[in-house]
Amino acid sequence: MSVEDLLRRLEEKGLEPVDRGDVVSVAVEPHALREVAELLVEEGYDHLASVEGIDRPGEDVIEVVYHAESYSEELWGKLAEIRVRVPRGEPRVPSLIDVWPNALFLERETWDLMGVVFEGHPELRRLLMPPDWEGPPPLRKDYKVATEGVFVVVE
Amino acid sequence: MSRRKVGLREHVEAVATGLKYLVKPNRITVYYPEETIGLGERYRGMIHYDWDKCISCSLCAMICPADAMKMYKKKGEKKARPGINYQRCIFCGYCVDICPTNALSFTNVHDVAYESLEEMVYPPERFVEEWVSPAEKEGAKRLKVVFDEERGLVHVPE
Amino acid sequence: MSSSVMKARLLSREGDESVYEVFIGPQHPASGHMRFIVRLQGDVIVGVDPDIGWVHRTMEKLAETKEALKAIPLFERMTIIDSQNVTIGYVRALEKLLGVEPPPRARYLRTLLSEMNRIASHLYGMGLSGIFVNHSTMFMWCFGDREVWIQLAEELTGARLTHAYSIPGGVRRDLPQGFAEKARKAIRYMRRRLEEYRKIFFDNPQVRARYEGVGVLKSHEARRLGVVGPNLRASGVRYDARLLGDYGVYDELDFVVPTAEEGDAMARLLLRGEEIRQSMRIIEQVLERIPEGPILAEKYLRLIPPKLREPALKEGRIKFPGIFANLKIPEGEAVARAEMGHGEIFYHVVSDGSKKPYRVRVVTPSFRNVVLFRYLPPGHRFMDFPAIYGSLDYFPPESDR
Amino acid sequence: MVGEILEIVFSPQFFGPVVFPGLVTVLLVLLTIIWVERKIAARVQMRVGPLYVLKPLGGAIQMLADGLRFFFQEFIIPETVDKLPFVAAPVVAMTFAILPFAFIPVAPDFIPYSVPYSMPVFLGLNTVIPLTIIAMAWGSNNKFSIQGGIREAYMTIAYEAALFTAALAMAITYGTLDFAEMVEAQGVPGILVNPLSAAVFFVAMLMSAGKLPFDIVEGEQEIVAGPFTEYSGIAFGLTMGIGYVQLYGFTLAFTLMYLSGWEPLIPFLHDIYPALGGVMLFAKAYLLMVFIVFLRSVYGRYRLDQALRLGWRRLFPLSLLSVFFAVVLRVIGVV
Repeated sequence: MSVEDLLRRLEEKGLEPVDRGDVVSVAVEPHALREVAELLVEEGYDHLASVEGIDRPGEDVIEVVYHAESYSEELWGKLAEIRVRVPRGEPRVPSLIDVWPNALFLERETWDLMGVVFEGHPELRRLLMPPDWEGPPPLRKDYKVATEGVFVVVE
Repeated sequence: MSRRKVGLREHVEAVATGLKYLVKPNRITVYYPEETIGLGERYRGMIHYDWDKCISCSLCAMICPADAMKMYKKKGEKKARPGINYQRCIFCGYCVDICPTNALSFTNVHDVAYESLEEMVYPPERFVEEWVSPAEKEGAKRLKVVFDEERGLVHVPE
Repeated sequence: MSSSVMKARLLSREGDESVYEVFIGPQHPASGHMRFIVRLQGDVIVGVDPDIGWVHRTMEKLAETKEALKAIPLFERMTIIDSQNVTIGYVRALEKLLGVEPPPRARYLRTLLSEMNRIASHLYGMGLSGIFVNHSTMFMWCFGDREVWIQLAEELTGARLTHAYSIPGGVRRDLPQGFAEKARKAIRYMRRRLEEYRKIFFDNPQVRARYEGVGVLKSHEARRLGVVGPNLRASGVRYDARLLGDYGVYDELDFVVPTAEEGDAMARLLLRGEEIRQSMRIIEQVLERIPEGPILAEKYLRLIPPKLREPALKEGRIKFPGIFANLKIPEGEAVARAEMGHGEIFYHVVSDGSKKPYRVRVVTPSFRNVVLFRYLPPGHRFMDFPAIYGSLDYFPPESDR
Repeated sequence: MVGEILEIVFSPQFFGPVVFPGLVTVLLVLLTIIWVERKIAARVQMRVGPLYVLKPLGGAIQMLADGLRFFFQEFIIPETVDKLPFVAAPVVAMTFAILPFAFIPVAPDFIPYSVPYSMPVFLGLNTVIPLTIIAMAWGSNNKFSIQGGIREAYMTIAYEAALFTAALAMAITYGTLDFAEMVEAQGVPGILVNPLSAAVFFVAMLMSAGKLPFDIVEGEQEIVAGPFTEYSGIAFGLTMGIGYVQLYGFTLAFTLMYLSGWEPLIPFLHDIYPALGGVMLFAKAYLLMVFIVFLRSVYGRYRLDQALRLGWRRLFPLSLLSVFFAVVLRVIGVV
């Protein structure tokens, strides 16, 4: 269980991990996601700190980013990041709830707010949004928030 | 961390502690509105605007995180002046801290009540008004907060 | 335990007609701003479905619509009782993107306010754990004594709760005159009070009966569920984001991160009391060792017009340089973790080089602890539910964001 | 005519249940003890408590204001409730809470209804109240109420046996089932003769009146207000009062059985009017009540199963032991 082991094993899988100081980042294809996640668990990353979606309408993708964290002292300062790019029209990734049990609410939230479908997740129900919410997921870039200017003209 | 076993002794101890405070209470109540706490000079209360110092740079309106501060521009006039909407203001004090001429400043008045929402919007003309604490206007006694080893906070007349 | 067993315990179960469904909240004396659908068989809980989101504000989206600096007072509103710790992670992430480091004095001041906030936050949590078993004295005492720390924080920052104290590159206010003496008095007072808390609450046999052996979370379960904060450390896992050395001056100070082995509700309560003691130790050391110097990074300090800078430095009140209204965040990504009273908060800030962040991801400690509402109560009696809730120090607006 | 009315009013049969220690005193006790409870809690808890209703006396008539509010507030009867039990149960409960006062002697020759079994009658009438509370819970047709009703049923099982057995021990000690004779038989206060019985009776009494640390039936943090969740207005006022009325009755009984009742009798007051001889009894009972409501600021709430366990594993065996002790005392002829 060390960062070197992790980098070596990821490279053995033909991936290109990048060490950014406090994060080891690795980009994977959706079909390889689960395999890499299991590898991370074996290397001591016992839980997820975050699941998020980054909407990139310019490239027509949604980037799903997982941050795994470890409570083992040797891995404290280093998060493991998995990045998956999925098409914006049909964002589907396999659910990692079997690998990291605490993905339960993190994935559900990402589905709720970003519209990413986690296949195999047992309860993709509304979590933070109202149960009857319709319209684009609020964290997508095409959901606009009204903003105001600085100046008001008065008579 | 180790944990002690508890029994009858602890029952007695708990009741005794309760009785101790029943005999010698440690109250922190301030009888507002008869008394009011005089707040320190650093307190971020209602904001005061100095008409003459303002150079209309609009930095205050630009940095306001809550869209409370707006620059009011009279039709035909060139210079815009800030006005504030206390429905929105969160008293973060960014506008005061960024003001390059100290035209905006904090007061230590915070206990203001309004009868209507419209009253809470201050265009520049009203923004210059001086702030007076309504409780103090009614004759509330000002108290000072003093830290005390025995009692935590003690409120003494200023 | 394999993750499949763990998953089975996590999933919500509807149950058959023998199940008695009780809605705790959103209008209930002990629910907070949320709802629990509690399923009972007789007096025994078979499942709890936490229904959160009643105070959701989509803060991540709002942060994208504002200039980066404006999100600091926004994020404060997730955990208004702990506003320094909740924003310090975001400020650190911005500092990493901007390439600016706070001067030593600012780091000490941040640590000081962080620990004052942590004490206030723990008192809040301990008070709630009192009222959840109807121990109203603990509730009132904690909230009354919390006032001491709020008063201290007000004298430092100018606001009782929403301090907005840390800004990229430093802090906004220097120590006021006579602060150290006041803080030392507050610490001595709190030490005495903790002993009184022990007598009337922690060692009260009634409280022990309600909290001991209830909601036991084992160490390996806590690891796999990604539980954070005192709830994690009470299960025997020594982890604290302060130990990462990413913010503050914790690596220069002498303090202990307490852990407990039992993992039950009582351990979580006792741990909070112990953490208050440690935080007070930290405050004492900070007040002793705080170095002289500027409280804002040189990079921004020299942008303040000189005729404002001198009086501001003398008064200990930083004026913002004009650039703060239009701060461009260099393109890139940064993560930051910080330890709040409730546990670790995680920020991931993505910037595309404009004034507003492209994406801010924030995972709050309460949100990470939500799984425990699924995981811990099944098998317990209905009356244990408030006890478990009370021991977790869960804060709904933080979870809902 | 006036003389006849006065004679009726001041006859023990009327004055006892209606004025002292009955209805009127009950109302006064209700009005004051809740205020005392709130003031004590406030003192311990760094607060002030009720204040602005009659400020010179520290808000002493706060409960009068609250009571008036209850009285004039609309009593909402939801459509889903079973109307007869819902409306009738609080009234029946209050009646059965007041009724036992007819059997409480307040002075040597001031006994409203002199029966040789006043102690069991008193305790027996009190056992009707749980039934009415269960009726309230059932009639309310509310999930929290039904949970509360079930808790009430369980709690009854937890304390009743211990309460009766502890009282039996005293009956054996004094060789009588009558309160008045018990007081007369007490040379040394009963609490010193049989402290075990007194302790059991005290705890069981807390459970019966639903005072902390045993306010399990109301269980605010789990079941809102238990059986009383659906009540509003004056009916809620009644349900809130039941526990205090019961407590008052039990403290009177406790004083009679263990604290030598009205002794020492003040002859001067007793000569003016016999009922005034009960002043000592009332004072002792009131002090005991003050101590019990003070416990609110020391304790939280025990769990239902813990209360049951306490009732059956601790209190009941202890009460049997106290009976045994009483028998021994009688055999060796100490009392």
